[in-house]
Amino acid sequence: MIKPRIAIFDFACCEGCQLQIVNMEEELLSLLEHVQPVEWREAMSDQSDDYDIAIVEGSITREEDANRLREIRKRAKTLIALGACATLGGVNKLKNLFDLEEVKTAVYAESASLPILETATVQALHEVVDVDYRIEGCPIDAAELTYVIKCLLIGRAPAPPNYPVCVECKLAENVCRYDYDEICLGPITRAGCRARCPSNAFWCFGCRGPVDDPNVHAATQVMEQYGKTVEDLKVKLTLFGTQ
Amino acid sequence: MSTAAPTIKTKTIDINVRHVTRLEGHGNIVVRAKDGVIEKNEWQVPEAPRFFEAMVRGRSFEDIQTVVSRICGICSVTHSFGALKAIEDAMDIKVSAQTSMLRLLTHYGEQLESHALHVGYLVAPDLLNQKSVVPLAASHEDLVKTVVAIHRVGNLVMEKIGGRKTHPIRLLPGGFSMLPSEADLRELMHELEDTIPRLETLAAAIADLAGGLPSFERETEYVALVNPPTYPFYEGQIGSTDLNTPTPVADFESVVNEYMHPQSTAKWCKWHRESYAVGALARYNLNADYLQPLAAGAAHSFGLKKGVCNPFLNNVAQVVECFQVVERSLQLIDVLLSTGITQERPRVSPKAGVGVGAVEAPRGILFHKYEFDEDGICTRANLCIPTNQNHANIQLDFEAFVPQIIDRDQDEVRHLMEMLVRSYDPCISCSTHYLNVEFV
Amino acid sequence: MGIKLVARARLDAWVDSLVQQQTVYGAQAKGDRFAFDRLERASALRLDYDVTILPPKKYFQPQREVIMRFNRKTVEFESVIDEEPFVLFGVHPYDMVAISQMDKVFTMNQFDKHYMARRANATIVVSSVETASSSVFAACMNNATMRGKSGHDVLITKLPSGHYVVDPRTEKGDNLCEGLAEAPEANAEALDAREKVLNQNEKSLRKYELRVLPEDLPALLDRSRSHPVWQEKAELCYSCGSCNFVCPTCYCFDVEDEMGWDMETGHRVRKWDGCMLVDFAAVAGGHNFRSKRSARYSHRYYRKGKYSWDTYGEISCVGCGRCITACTANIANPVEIFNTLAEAPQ
Amino acid sequence: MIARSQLASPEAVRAEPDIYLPSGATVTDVKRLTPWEKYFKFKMDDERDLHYMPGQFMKVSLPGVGECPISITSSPTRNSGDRLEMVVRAVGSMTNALHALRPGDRVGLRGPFGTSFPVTGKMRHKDLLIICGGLGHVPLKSVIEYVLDERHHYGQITILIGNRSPNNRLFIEQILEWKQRDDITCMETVDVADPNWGGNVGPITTLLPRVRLFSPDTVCIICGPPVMYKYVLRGLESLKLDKSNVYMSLERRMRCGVGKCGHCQINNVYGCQQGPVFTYKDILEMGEAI
Ligand SMILES: Cc1cc2nc3c(=O)[nH]c(=O)nc-3n(C[C@H](O)[C@H](O)[C@H](O)COP(=O)(O)OP(=O)(O)OC[C@H]3O[C@@H](n4cnc5c(N)ncnc54)[C@H](O)[C@@H]3O)c2cc1C
Ligand code: SF4
Ligand code: SF4
Ligand code: SF4
Repeated sequence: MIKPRIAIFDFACCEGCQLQIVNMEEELLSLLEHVQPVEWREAMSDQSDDYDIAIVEGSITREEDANRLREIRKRAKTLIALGACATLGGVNKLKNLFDLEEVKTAVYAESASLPILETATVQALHEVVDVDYRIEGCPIDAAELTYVIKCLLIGRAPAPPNYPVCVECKLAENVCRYDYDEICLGPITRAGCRARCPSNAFWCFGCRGPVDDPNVHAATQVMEQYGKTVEDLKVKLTLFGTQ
Repeated sequence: MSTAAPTIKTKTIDINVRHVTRLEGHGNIVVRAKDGVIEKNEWQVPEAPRFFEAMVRGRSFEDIQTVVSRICGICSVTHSFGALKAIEDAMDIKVSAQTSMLRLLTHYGEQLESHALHVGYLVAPDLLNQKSVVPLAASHEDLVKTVVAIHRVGNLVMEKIGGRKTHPIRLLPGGFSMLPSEADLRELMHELEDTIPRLETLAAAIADLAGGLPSFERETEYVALVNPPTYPFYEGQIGSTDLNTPTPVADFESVVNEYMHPQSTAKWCKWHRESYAVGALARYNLNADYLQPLAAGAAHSFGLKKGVCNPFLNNVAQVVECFQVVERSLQLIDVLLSTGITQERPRVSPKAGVGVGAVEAPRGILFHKYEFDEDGICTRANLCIPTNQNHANIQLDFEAFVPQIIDRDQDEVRHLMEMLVRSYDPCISCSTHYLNVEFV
Repeated sequence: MGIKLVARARLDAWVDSLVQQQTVYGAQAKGDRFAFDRLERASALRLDYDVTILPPKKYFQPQREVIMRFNRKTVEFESVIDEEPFVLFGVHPYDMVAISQMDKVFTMNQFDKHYMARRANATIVVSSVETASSSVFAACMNNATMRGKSGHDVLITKLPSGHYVVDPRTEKGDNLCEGLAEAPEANAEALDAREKVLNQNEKSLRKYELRVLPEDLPALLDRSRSHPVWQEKAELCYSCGSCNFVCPTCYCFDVEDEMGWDMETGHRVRKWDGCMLVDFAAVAGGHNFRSKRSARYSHRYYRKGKYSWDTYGEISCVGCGRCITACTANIANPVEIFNTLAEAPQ
Repeated sequence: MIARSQLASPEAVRAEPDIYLPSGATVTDVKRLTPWEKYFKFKMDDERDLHYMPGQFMKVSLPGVGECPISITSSPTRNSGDRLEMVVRAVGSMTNALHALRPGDRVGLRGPFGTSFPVTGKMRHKDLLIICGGLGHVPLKSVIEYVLDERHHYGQITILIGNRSPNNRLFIEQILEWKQRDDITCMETVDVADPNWGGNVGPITTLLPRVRLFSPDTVCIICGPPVMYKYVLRGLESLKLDKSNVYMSLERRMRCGVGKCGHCQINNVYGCQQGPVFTYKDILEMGEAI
């Protein structure tokens, strides 16, 4: 079998999702028996314009980045968005809640007008180019990446779950965060993380984005039942780029 | 390796490394020399600015560590701690001794993971003339497997205590959302014990190769947390090799002195000199007296003396610190197991205030400062990350180092400069303040 | 072996010796709630638990279970059957009833070897309920005690005196209780006290009062297809399946192949699935046979109160109340729904 | 229902077969029928006779990709253990992977499963109206071949075949053959014609008025996509057929094929066990079926 050529790229992000690839530890060595990494700036000095699969991390915050992404899209047969910054915009999208100029001055004060600080509305990858597969999460769960890669290796379409985190939360036998008077985004957030946060006694903050058809009506009604407001819910939703 | 000044000055050099590889984040090296005359010699950082300080405004104190952890995947635990300590400072929250110990343990896990990653995956290929760890896995399989095993244990500590390898979940203002079981701690103890011989293997390999490191030295100021008689990562005051008394963390703004440099568009930091350095070497230079026995032994066998000022030796100091954190982790687990884990979950009520948190990231001291209103909503933030503090120092190293090597082959010059940058273990995606740069 | 009267200390010693000899799963504290988990020592066993987050079905049909191994190159398959013997300690009567229903489901028409291998290798100790959970209504479903029921190997009941009546019911149960041979036989007084405990359970395990007889539910549901409650409640439904997963009588599953890193060998796993999930009845091409929330919502109640009755003669809500607690939207209470239906004019 | 004693014995369980374990089979022939459908012929490794009836389906496994239900399109009258035919439309992972198979490749097979059309029962000595929509032609080809091979057992036979376009037609040569036979009536239509199409254009219901039924006792067999049923059943109303004489095959999501996984449930009925073939009467009673 010819090994698919894989390139890994990043845009505005913390590089934590790439780190999960490194964090596969011994398993990474197994992965490398089946794919040929041709570019991965964080880990390798090699560079290449010839690849089958592009794995792209990070969100798009400047026009020059959008152009670079379009180039990558042209070259890659398959483009995978890696992690919340790429799939949703992630925490970077918090910036979109503010006026751009004001954001710059808040951080850089009098230097804010420097051209290097040019910044645009944050976009997820699919808002700029077509994305073939999404690996959700902040950070991603390496198991999902290996699932997608294995699927691609045997020619099967990866099927991300279209059910909420509560499913995996139940399978993990957790106590529901609502029992502790917390707002958990689990009921409307796409599963796949094995309910990481609730399993660690913390609410789900929605880093994987909503399921296909979230019951927003229920979510708002349920807030009332728990003595919370829709505003409380919205503030939580915006954390990882769901607006 | 010779660092004698060049004699033949006929060389033309044009180095333009866009995005130095094997580095967290994006950095450029631009060097232009004609007939031996250096025309341009710059370290630039084109990382897309992310504006975290602006973005956390309006967020509840409960969400801050979740957001700022995302500044950097590699030091997500440190950023969480920076935020938690600042929040606790602002709201007068006291944490239990158990919480402090568990936090410290998590923090050690991150140091181990990050140092193993940096030394083993990113720097080792330089020393072994490979382009990455991928071919190294074939040519030096045992060494790579040793590094992988050390790295895995660092991650395991973060996962078992913080809830995840990257972007910890359980770390909350006031304590932990969930505590490790005693079985978890015992598992960690065994894994950490097994790590010591692995570290010895790694140290021996690095000692063999360290001779290949350039013998470049430049005196500078080193800044790190100090807290005698400990080798601190998590608690302490700000120490400097240029100063006898430490500076309180609350005064960090008078330490970092962020300023605009006329020649560069980056915000730089300086204190008593034109630049200062933070990181493993800075910690070593300030706290070497308080190393644990195995760490001190490793330092000794490397011939690493307090006061050393060769930036390339930062990687050696990182190996020494790996021993340090493993030894200390084992001691902490011992204490925790002998007292037993007490179930506690923090209940924190917000209040208005300003707070500062300082912690040592693997790559140097880090400051977080926040202001909260009475509902615990963040109204202002100022974050100063280690790589920012090193930026001026890297530039000054360039200025001192390039004339020493300008007679070499262009490729060699480029390679040495990349190595110099890499030795700092810069973590540019952290850069909330990077302003740069001309794109050549 | 006869029925024994056992002091707590002796019970603990017995459990400790069982734990030494074999795999024992028992109810234990999990945070502020309870869960079945591998038992390390008797002191961790909580026979006073109210209800476990998940029912013990997870030991017969695990959340994720490998059912076969395969080779992609040779296209060969090999069954994986889990025959490891184990003891399940402290199952409540309503959960035992549910296990007996699962036994029917997995043997009816076609024999499911994977489920049954675990089942046949299990020894089940049922414990009479000591603490009623806040939402239990097992008594309304006639499942508060094991009276007239079977499937369990040992029944233990705590008496007000603090002693336990340990009652082996099968040969397996007898073998398990060998360690109690020295304990005194339960005298008439003790057995009398046990009857009182059971009577009491039949009174108290009804935190909700079902106003229909369980056996009338099929007919009630049959005439309630167009009741507005389905639509009304479904509007608040997240389609999160929590009510399915925590239910001791839900068994639906999905099957998926997983590859090993040699990319040659792999295994087929089956995992829990739930009829409340959006794609449960979706087929290739985008058609979904139960695309409406209300259709999914009502299906669950029909399954519990009518279809199981039609298929194997049982009401498959045993009254554990787990779905009531598990539903974040607070719409999954079977008693509330059935009572609402019963109020409608006929 | 299982006996208690059986429950108690691990040995008894060990002696049972594993209903989920596929048997090996080899692809002996592959043909492309349309841009979307391919025809496959399989041979069971153990050459056993599968004893299936028209309307039943198999679970086809490709290790690593998964398993999916596929109808048997060959007739048992023309079948021995070495000849099992299927037609697969590529719509997703499993079906695309099946399309990649070549003769000599192997698959796993379980089955046959499900109910069948009553070719030896109610259909005997009756007039037959067979309505195939799109991929519904696949299981019904088994029925048609069966009744043609045993022609003398049946009365008048009318076959209606509808497809989206001429491109979608399966088994074109056979259709031609059927049309040419004078002991049966075979009519065809397409929803959308192309320049080469000379036949009827319009949904399959447009053929219904042309159907001449001699007996009110006619048995009707229908298979097609979910949308087709509604219209065809409405169209059939004027023919005044007995609802228990109308048979159809329903598609459902299916995982296990043996009445456990729950996906194919139509109310209390398991589509894989009590179906996929149902009478219209059953279906009306089931409510959510179509
Ligand atoms: C009794 C029976 C007999 C059958 N006979 C035949 C036959 O003879 N020939 C034949 O070709 N087919 C037949 N089928 C249909 C066949 O089983 C399906 O087409 C097949 O299972 C699809 O599997 P796949 O892995 O290729 O598709 P998948 O990869 O599962 O899906 C294919 C497409 O459908 C969509 N999809 C799948 N699942 C979902 C979902 N849960 N939600 C939303 N969209 C979804 C996907 O997005 C994708 O685009 C039969 C089905 C049944 C029940
Ligand atoms: S904790 Fe969150 S994810 Fe888990 S069940 Fe409750 S709402 Fe759902
Ligand atoms: S329907 Fe609810 S109360 Fe009834 S058995 Fe299932 S989980 Fe328990
Ligand atoms: S638990 Fe509640 S919200 Fe979730 S699927 Fe069941 S009824 Fe709907």
